[in-house]
Amino acid sequence: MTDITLVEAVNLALMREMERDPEMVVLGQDIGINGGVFRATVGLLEKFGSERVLDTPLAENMIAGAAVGMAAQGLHPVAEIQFMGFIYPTIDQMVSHASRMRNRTRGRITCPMVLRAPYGGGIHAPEHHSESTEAMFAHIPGLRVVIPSSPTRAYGLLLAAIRNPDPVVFLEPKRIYRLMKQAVEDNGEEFPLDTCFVLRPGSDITLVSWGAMLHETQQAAEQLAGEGIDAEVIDLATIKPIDMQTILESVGRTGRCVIVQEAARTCSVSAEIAARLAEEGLMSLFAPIRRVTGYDTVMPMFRLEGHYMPDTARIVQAVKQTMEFA
Amino acid sequence: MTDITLVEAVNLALMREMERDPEMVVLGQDIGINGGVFRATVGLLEKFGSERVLDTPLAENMIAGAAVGMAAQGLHPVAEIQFMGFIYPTIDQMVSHASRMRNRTRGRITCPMVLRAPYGGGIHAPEHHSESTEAMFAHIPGLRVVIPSSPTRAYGLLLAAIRNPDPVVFLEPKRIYRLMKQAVEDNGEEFPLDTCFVLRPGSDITLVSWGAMLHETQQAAEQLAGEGIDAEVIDLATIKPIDMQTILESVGRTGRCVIVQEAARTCSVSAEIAARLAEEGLMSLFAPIRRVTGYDTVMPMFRLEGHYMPDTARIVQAVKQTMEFA
Amino acid sequence: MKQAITFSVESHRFLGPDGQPEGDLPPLAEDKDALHALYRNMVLTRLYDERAIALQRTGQIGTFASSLGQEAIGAGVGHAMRPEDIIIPSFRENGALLFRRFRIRDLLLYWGGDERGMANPELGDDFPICVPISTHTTQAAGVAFAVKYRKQPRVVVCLLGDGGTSKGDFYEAINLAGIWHLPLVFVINNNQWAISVPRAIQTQSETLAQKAIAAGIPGLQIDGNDALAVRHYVAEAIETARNGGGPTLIEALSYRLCHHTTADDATRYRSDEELQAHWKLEPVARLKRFMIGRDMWSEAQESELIRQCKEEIEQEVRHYLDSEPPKPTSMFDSLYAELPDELRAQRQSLVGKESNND
Amino acid sequence: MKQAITFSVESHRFLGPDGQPEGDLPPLAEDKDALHALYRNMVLTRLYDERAIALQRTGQIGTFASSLGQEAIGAGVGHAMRPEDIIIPSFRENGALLFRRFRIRDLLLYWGGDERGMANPELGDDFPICVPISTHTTQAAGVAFAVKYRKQPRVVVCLLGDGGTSKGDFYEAINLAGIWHLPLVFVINNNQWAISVPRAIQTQSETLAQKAIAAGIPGLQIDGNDALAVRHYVAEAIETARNGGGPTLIEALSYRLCHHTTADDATRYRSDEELQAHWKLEPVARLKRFMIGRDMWSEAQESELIRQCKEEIEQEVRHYLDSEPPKPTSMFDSLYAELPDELRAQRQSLVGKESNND
Ligand SMILES: Cc1ncc(C[n+]2csc(CCOP(=O)(O)OP(=O)(O)O)c2C)c(N)n1
Ligand SMILES: Cc1ncc(C[n+]2csc(CCOP(=O)(O)OP(=O)(O)O)c2C)c(N)n1
Ligand SMILES: [Mg+2]
Ligand SMILES: [Mg+2]
Repeated sequence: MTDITLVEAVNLALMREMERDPEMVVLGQDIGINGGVFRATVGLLEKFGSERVLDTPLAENMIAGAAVGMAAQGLHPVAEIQFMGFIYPTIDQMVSHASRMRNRTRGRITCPMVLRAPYGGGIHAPEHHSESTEAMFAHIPGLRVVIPSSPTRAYGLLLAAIRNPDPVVFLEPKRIYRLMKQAVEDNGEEFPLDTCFVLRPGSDITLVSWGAMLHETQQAAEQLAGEGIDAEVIDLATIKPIDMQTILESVGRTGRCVIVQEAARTCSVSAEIAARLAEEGLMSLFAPIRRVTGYDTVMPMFRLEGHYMPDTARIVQAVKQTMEFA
Repeated sequence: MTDITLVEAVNLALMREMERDPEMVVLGQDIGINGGVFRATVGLLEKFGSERVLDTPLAENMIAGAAVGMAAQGLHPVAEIQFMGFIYPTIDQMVSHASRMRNRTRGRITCPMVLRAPYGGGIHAPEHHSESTEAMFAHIPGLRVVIPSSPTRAYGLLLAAIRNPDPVVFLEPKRIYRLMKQAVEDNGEEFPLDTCFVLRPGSDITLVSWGAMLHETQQAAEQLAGEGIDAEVIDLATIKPIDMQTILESVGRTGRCVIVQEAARTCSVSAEIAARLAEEGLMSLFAPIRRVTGYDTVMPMFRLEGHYMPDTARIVQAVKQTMEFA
Repeated sequence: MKQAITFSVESHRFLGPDGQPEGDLPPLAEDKDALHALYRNMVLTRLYDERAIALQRTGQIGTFASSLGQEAIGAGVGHAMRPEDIIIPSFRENGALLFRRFRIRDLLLYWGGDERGMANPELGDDFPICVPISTHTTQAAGVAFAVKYRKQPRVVVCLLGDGGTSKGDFYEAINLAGIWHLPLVFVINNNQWAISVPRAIQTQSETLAQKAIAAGIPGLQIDGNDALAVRHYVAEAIETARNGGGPTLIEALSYRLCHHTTADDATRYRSDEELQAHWKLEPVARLKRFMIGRDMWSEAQESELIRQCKEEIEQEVRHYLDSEPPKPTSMFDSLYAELPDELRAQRQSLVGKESNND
Repeated sequence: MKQAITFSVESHRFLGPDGQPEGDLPPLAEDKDALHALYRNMVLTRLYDERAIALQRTGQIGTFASSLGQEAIGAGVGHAMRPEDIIIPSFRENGALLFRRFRIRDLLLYWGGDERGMANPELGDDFPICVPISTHTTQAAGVAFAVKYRKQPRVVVCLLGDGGTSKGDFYEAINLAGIWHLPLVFVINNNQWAISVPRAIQTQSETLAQKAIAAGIPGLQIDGNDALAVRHYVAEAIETARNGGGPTLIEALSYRLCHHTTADDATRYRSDEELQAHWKLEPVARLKRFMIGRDMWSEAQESELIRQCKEEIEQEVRHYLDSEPPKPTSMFDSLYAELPDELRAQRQSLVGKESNND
């Protein structure tokens, strides 16, 4: 067992599951001989051949539609969208079909597909390559949305996503694709798709985040610990459905909550969590719920992306304001 | 001045503005000789000719893209999407281009377009004809989202949307297209695009809603008035940007808030309002913020749509629970 | 230096509007059972459409799309398919669905606003009706891939309208079908209208069949009011696909003799002359004349057929009207394979509520 | 009954790979100034590409897309356009942009991650670089509509890649261009690769030009490494459009001699033999050989041209490197025509912050 990166863990899970499940195919642009522009599918073509590893023409709407068709036949397609900035043409298929196929046929036809895409900013990529619009999918009934934040969780959650009988949008925080390595045991064990991960227990305040922002969130928690503030850090991980139990229980203990996300603020996942806390956990709150988010602007091109994305300082500041609230 | 319906007010505003503004064109499916499937564009072809009233081929992505191109040239295109269920193919153009054109050229090229669509359920329409996914657009920086809830506001807000230099998604609650008539003066006067309308002042609780649900929300307020509960009713009207000042001021007075929407709950506009209240208005709250919403299910086909959409009873119940909270 | 590649698109029919053969006929023309089956489906479809419109007028179903005048397409396609083949229909192909395992009660449930209409397990892999135009075309490619992947001798048939050919989905689908060499036949019901938009302002291409050239796959045009031509050429394309010959695009030229749906008033945008002219070309009378001309059909058989069809329809209508109302909680029960915890409370609030829409 | 329509797609070039004419030449071949302008643009583009890659390697710009080997397309298109025409580019047409009013400093700003790169007011109506593939094609149709609506004698030219032809947007755009008879020319840079996906698995059609048949518009294929052919046929299509003759689709056949971008390693997926074979067909040497053969160019002129181009490039690079860092608040300032109230606080939190990315 060697230490591997998040993108290697994605690759490992794909390998593992393709080996186990002959009904699994992968499709997308450049996923074959090129192994994907981030190398998430590297080695699959060599191992499983061009019948199961399908380089498609350049048409995301078609990739999603074809995946819906394959899944309707009981295959387990895992489609890669090269960057989240190019995921928008898939929305029609995901909203109008993937999310509804089971419901509108009362279970006669189902849609066990995964739509994978690297997402988020921070790698100095070109325009349209740094999107975080997970909220658009999280709004859609019938979909699941999953975001891993470490190699271990990438492996376990991706296995779960592929095996899950519902359509799953699986977003990979590309900023941390290679940021850290972890020992990931290739044991084929999946993680639950409806449970948060408490990364750091704490008693003073609850920090909820997901994806790459957990990096800064955990750094902030460390820094705050040095200043005597004991923050609990929760990785949301499954964006839809949301495991509110864990969050409510934590906020019930701490009485304070800061939610950290990279995405724009309005109508985002942080809004939903804050709203649910305001409905179900209001009386345990000692202070307003703060959200540290991307601005409600277009994700700027990369010279300014560092200003757009929440950094440790912004998180620390929000926590302190929340702690100081009387 | 005769009393007219909401859809007639839409038609009146289109007529008025086309007469005033030679750079305005309308495009969409069946908007010409047929006058639109809801008759919103009736009479335009006869009056302004086929150079300005453009029946397009059946391709929503293209309709949006062509509108972006027209707007980039300084025309004022008003594109109709026949039903919100078919708006998803426009999302790529709206997110990746319409919302960004001004920003990514630092104002050199702009996108003064309007994307109109009837939305919402309750008319026993076929599958995919009853969507309320305004939150997907409200999440996108650079867009404006506007929803009228009466003939007068439809007229004034649509004029404002067309004249506004930003791209506007204008959603028309088709359930109330013909529900009520109002005397609408065809005076060419626009309404502001950043201000709520207080439809009913009240002191006990603030009800925020938009679109067709205001009908039930106002009914609920009347009923509650009979039971001694004095509800303030606010029509959000401009979904993006949100006029939080008016809402915060109201909740500051009432200390209680119920948000009513037809859309599914998670990551919706009601979540954003609740989240902002939890951030900025927490200390004035006497009770948790409740949301009365569509369920997080696919909008059911019409035999069950009445169970999906909030009705007066659900609103009344939520208000009472909020009032009773101690 | 100059080179040129040429392409050609053929146009076929066997029977003229008067039911008279125009040239050689295929063996099918002698196959009385086949012709009777085609004809029965067309008559049943026409009577079903009529009955469904009446149900809509009396508020017993919602908006309904008739296939009046286009019955030969559904019949020809339905008859050409084997049971194990897979249909991916648009919303107008009533006849094709009736040739499959869709029952009239299923279709009425669907148009009556009830998801159970597409739920009948006997439908197998056949797709539910698709309302968003052409979104099913790329799905059809995915289904065809699955069939090919599993080396099953099955063919996928995807039906769409003339309006549907304007949508990028369609083009992406035929392109994928070509490059992946899929067992997939696209049949366009060119009824010359997309609601109020005539074919002439949908695209400038001379035919819809030639759109196949963009994908490098065979395309042909047939007279969609000639059931023989539809049955023959669709079957040919299906068998080509079954034998590994790849996809075909077929444009079946017909005409929408009805309103777009019960929510439409076609008199707003098209002339009565045009309509009347097309009544002369309609498919049911055409096949009947052909069969009568060949002594394969009689007015007595006709009356008996109509009686039978009506009886069948009434029985199905009764089944539909007698169906239990759907449970409000059912909107949760097939949404996910297992109801997520976060939805339990939402579902719970509907428990015990009767449907107030019935 | 059987009828058939036939279509044909022509393929043209004037100069062979060795720069020798293959048949009659157009008047352009005698126009020394025009040839020099074309050649200068191609050399400038190649040197600019080289310099930009060096800037990327040293972290002074981000990911960059070179047009190595495809310079004749940008040059031919750029030279064929009038200043008042409108270009709607993809992200690879460096030469075409340099023929327009884009300055190298603008392009470097853009690839350096700065919105101001597309902001130069002198660019007029020319569109910014488009990264999402083919989404600009339908926009081009909208722009062409506006030009036609205002009865302006302007033509819109939209550039895209071979991969871009697989996207529904492209097809919807050419279809609309056809039916609306727009003054719009589409030029496909068929460089035979879409990152690692070869043309052969992008579509089964024999040519990309034939996709025009689906829209009922003229389509032709040209040798995109022959600057004369590009300039001639694009100009012809542009003037046809200007004179009310409607749209044309042109496939310019070339080859991507570079990696996809600086983020790509093409050796992973294509052979060195293939690459070397295509170096023999490249456009810069081809035009040079032609001009030298006709005594229209000399090695002395060549050295002087290279010197001039390098000087211009260095001056522009200096301008770029000296540019003020963007203000963090600028991400708010062009988002809406007027900043909505609700964004004031968000913007305020950035006031006074210096860019930490420079
Ligand atoms: C994507 C989409 N846009 C619009 C509609 C509304 N609509 C329903 S049918 C129709 C016309 C379809 O025309 P065609 O494809 O020719 O099929 P036909 O109705 O003639 O059978 C339209 C515009 C829709 N269902 N889907
Ligand atoms: C919609 C979309 N999908 C994917 C990408 C990522 N991507 C950038 S360039 C490219 C290949 C484009 O190929 P082609 O159209 O032939 O243009 P070329 O790069 O060869 O000039 C891809 C897949 C993108 N930019 N947009
Ligand atoms: Mg039609
Ligand atoms: Mg290419």
